[in-house]
Amino acid sequence: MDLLPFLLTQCLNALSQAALLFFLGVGLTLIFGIMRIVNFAHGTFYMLGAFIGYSSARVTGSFWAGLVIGPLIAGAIGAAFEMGLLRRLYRRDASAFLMVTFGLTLVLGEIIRLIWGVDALQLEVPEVFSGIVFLFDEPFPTYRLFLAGAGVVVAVGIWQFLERTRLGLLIRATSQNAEMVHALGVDVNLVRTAIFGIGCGLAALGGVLAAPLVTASLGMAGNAIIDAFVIVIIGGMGSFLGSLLAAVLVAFVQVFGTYYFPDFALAAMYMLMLLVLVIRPGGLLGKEA
Amino acid sequence: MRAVVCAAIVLAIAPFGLPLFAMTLLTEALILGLLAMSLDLMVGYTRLISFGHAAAYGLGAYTSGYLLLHTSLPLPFAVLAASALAGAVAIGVAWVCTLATGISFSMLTLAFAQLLYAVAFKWTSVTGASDGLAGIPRRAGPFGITMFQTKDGYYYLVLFCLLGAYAFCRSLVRSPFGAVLRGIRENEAKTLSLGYNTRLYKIAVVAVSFALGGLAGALYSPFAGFANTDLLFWLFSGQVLIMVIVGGQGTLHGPILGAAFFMLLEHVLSLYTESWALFFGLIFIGFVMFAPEGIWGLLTRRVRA
Amino acid sequence: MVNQADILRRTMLQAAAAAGFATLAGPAAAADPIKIGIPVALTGPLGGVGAQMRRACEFWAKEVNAKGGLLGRPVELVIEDTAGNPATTVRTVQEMVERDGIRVITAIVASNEALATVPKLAEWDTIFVSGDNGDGRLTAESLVPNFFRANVSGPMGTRAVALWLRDSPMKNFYGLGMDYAWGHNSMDVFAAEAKRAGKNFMGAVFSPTGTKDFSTYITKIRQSGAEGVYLVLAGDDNNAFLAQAKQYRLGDKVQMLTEQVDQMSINATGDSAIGLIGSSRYPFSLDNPVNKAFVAAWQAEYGRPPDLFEGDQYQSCKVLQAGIEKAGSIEAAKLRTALEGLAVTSVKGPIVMRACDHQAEQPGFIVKVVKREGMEHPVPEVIASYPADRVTPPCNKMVYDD
Amino acid sequence: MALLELDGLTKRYGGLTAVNGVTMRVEAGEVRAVIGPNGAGKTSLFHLITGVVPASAGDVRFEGRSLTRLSSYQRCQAGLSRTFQLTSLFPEMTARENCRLSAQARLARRWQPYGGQAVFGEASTRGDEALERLGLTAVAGRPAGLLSHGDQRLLEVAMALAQRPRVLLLDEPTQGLSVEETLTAVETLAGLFAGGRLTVLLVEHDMEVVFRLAQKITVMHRGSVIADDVPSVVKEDAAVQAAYLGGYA
Repeated sequence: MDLLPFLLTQCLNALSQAALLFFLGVGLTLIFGIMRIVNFAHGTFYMLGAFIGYSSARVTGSFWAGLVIGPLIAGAIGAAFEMGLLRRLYRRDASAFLMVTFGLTLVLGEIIRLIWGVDALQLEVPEVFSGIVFLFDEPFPTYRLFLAGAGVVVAVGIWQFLERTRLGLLIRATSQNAEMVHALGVDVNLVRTAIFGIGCGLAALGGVLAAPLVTASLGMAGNAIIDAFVIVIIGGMGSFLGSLLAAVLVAFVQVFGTYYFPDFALAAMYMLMLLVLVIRPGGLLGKEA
Repeated sequence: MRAVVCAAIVLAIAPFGLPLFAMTLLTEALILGLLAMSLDLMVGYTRLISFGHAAAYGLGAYTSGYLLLHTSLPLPFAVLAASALAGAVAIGVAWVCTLATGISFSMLTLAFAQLLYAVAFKWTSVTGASDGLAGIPRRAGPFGITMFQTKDGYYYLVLFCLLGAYAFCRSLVRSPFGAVLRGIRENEAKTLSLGYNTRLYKIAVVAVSFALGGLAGALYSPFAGFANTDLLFWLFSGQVLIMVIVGGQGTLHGPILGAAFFMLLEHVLSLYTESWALFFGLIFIGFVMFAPEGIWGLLTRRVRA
Repeated sequence: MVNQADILRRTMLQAAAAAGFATLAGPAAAADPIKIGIPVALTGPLGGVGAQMRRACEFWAKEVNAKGGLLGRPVELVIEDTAGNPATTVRTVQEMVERDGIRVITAIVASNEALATVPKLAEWDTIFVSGDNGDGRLTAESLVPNFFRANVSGPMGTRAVALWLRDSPMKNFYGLGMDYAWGHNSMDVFAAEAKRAGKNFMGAVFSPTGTKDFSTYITKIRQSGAEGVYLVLAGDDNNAFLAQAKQYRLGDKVQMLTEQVDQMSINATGDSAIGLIGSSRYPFSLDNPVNKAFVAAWQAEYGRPPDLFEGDQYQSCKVLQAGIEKAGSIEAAKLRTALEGLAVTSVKGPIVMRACDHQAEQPGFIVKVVKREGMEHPVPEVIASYPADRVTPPCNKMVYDD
Repeated sequence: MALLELDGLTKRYGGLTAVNGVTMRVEAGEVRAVIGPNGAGKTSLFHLITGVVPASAGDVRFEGRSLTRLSSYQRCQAGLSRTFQLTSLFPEMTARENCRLSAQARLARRWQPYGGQAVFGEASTRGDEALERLGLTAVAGRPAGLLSHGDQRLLEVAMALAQRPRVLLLDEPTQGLSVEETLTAVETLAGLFAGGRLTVLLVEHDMEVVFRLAQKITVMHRGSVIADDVPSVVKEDAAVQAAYLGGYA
């Protein structure tokens, strides 16, 4: 393989991977930024998305239905969880959230196992994107191009949502000063419910999109949550742009690191995280030091 | 204090009343209790929330396992050496991690523990990589002491270490040093401005915490005969943290109870149902909602009422 | 799995024996069940494999009990979840031994669980008959007297692939393995075998367990210019690789070979697995009377043919059964002697548990994944088989002499 | 030689100069106030003296020894004890424990990891003495977080005092107090300073307080010192009046 097609292929690989990491990280970072909650169950919502996506696609025969239904259901469950349980805990310290979301991880994981069983399930790539394109004679799956594109679209969408909509404004304001927003007569609880639901929905969206690459399986959650943490930590907790930056950075380090130093594939991500934290304890774009 | 003495006596006579398998569980519960208590020094007394305490346990477990497999060191010395190594490594780790505070500190500890996990996965000659170290013996000695090779003997070794560590921690948190830790917990900036080199105190408490956590790990590997990368995994760090919180942080004995509760509950549930995780999770959520002060808080509230 | 009544009954039996009625209580003693420990991973990433192994054990126990039990005693399985965690496995078995008095175990899923467990077998005075554990060392450097392997080992699977390669026109090979003891061992065996067959082994790369993005590994395989790639992947990693390899059309240029082909991963990856060639520890289509009876009974019970881990675990149960019958006891010393050199006519035909390293000598099969009319998923089809003496390694070894 | 000497002390944040070449001499036993309008650089000056932020230029000398290279806790160990503009206490500890922990910082065995009766005993004696001098003995057993705001401000002074400092630095001790609380606090502080044994550097907003307590006044404006003299002279200074006092006159 010549250098040019090699570089192009690897960069596109990295971008498609960055998109998946971004979906995973951005929800977690939004939730943290607004609610100061480390949502342990984030990976489980990602997994839930993949399984619901699988079933919806099977029932309706369309991947796209799964892509819509998965995040909606996961988001609704997340919102219900926030309303039912988390809302009673805001006066308590952070450890309460850690425990309650840890509990949710176990419960949700087991429910998924009871519903879908232990075997991995395959979600087919949608027909439109099942083909390949040739980059200087090297085949490249169009689905990966779609992933990278979806990453850009979602990133722009979230950015516009935060900048342009009233809810987005409230979310940004709440992350600055929840009491002030409350004093202005806004129902802060509603903002929190919305953001928790949106965060979980984004994780599920990532899950549905990742399923054709990795299959829907019970191992997804554990892997995903640590990736999500790494993205959020490197990017800076609560920073939307940070998570985008971190996702791209981690994806490139992984793709090129794995190529040149395969023995360090596992350690690379953690070394990067350590390096970033030592230089900037709050993460790349984080506010806290 | 009287309750502690009573508990110690009950634990000391436990081997005479409990069946074999219960002793196995109890031994492991005490080892985890020691680990959770060591973390309480950081979390409960200094508000240094570590997401990487598995590193201490894993370091201790691997070191004592390695020493017992590859050297002729007697068991108690191997365990002590492992504990000392964990404490020494912690000084370096803490030196870096204390550059940050709050959630960033937590994240740095997580990063370190995961890096150690990755190293354990690659350093085959020492850690056995994915296989871990198996067949770790409980070597006799020194002076021909064979007591620790028996099940009950080993239990007493664990109990001795736990009680010793408890007495040590109790004295530590009530000492002038402990008063400074409490100051750091409540208001670190003020403590610094009073003229305390808070970073040094934090490094010291992390080192002590790791040495005791390492002691727990060092006791675990000869007990199970086994050590692997799961002991270093972030999930385990999270579980230990939860044991501390469930038990009641900042009490020392609370986390010991929390660890025993966590382990025994998981074990008992998994005996009765394959869906143990479901009930385990529900019980946790129930705990947070209805018993925010932890098991110890729940117990003392009952007593007071 | 223990209930009050059970404990009560046991206590009464002990009381009866203590009172000197032991000889009179013959029928009661005969009804005392033979307990077999099943410390199996039911949750976690290995849960799928564990579910198969448990199913096979339950099927076997039901079959045995329907025919009046073993040594006239019913078989009782004590099943506990290990979640695939070696530390939990050791604790679980220890408890089975101490609480239930168990002296025989089987159905541990992962090799690292088995490697953690075997050093303790002597202390527990317990026999462990493996039904899945593939690590070559279990019957070589890590062999202990109380361990027996009735299943096909990793090196044996690789060997079968290598034997098939000798007759293939492909020359250049590359390897992708899980960064795991099993991955490295099997890759070593493959490299040695490939060289012996006059093939060119161009090197291998290892991916950490839990790898989700295989694009870089696929790039590396493609760049190597090899005609065949040998895969030593399992579980989620295997599924992810196959799905992504298909998306990159890797199969168009490179023949994918793998140490083991099972239906479960084929189901998970669908058409992505088509064309895959690899060894199978147990293909259900084997044509012999024992297997035909087994498949028919299985089909009647579960409405589908048995999968690889089900067949191999069932064979282990049959070996264990024959051993217990021959020994007339489950006492470790007697059972060990009985198992050594034991010959059984199994679902894979006649097999022998050889005495020197406790590895069951058995044939190896090469299958290719194909699409069949009327089947929802692609299925493996046997394209070659090799006799036991060519597939089983020399005693206490993981590599082959010829 | 003055006890505390500032020499051309400067702090720049990017383009902004918060403290601009401040030179000042504080003699032993002197009560000195630093005043100035908002943003004059008073609190920044405090941070520079106590080492919370590093100086861009200039030097701080204490008993002739340069403190520039010492970090904040080391400067405190050298004998500079301070209070904060926003009350900073240990809210869950009692007032007595607050003072004890503060006093402990000056004892040689403050870090002792076992026992400690001797350390605690000595620290308690010093702490209780400080509480007594600020009239807080009655509330000594209450958690600091539950004290009235006025008592909290005084407790912080007591904590600094318990360290038996060579120089006491008070950052707006009456900040946020009601008129009555301020009166009480000022009288308490005046009584405390009366013996002339303490050296005090005080940042204060409230002119009444300054003229009641201080023997010398340094006036800052936009980071620079514009006057430095006894209260009666400062009051008459034209530049000061223009910059600051005008509003009050």
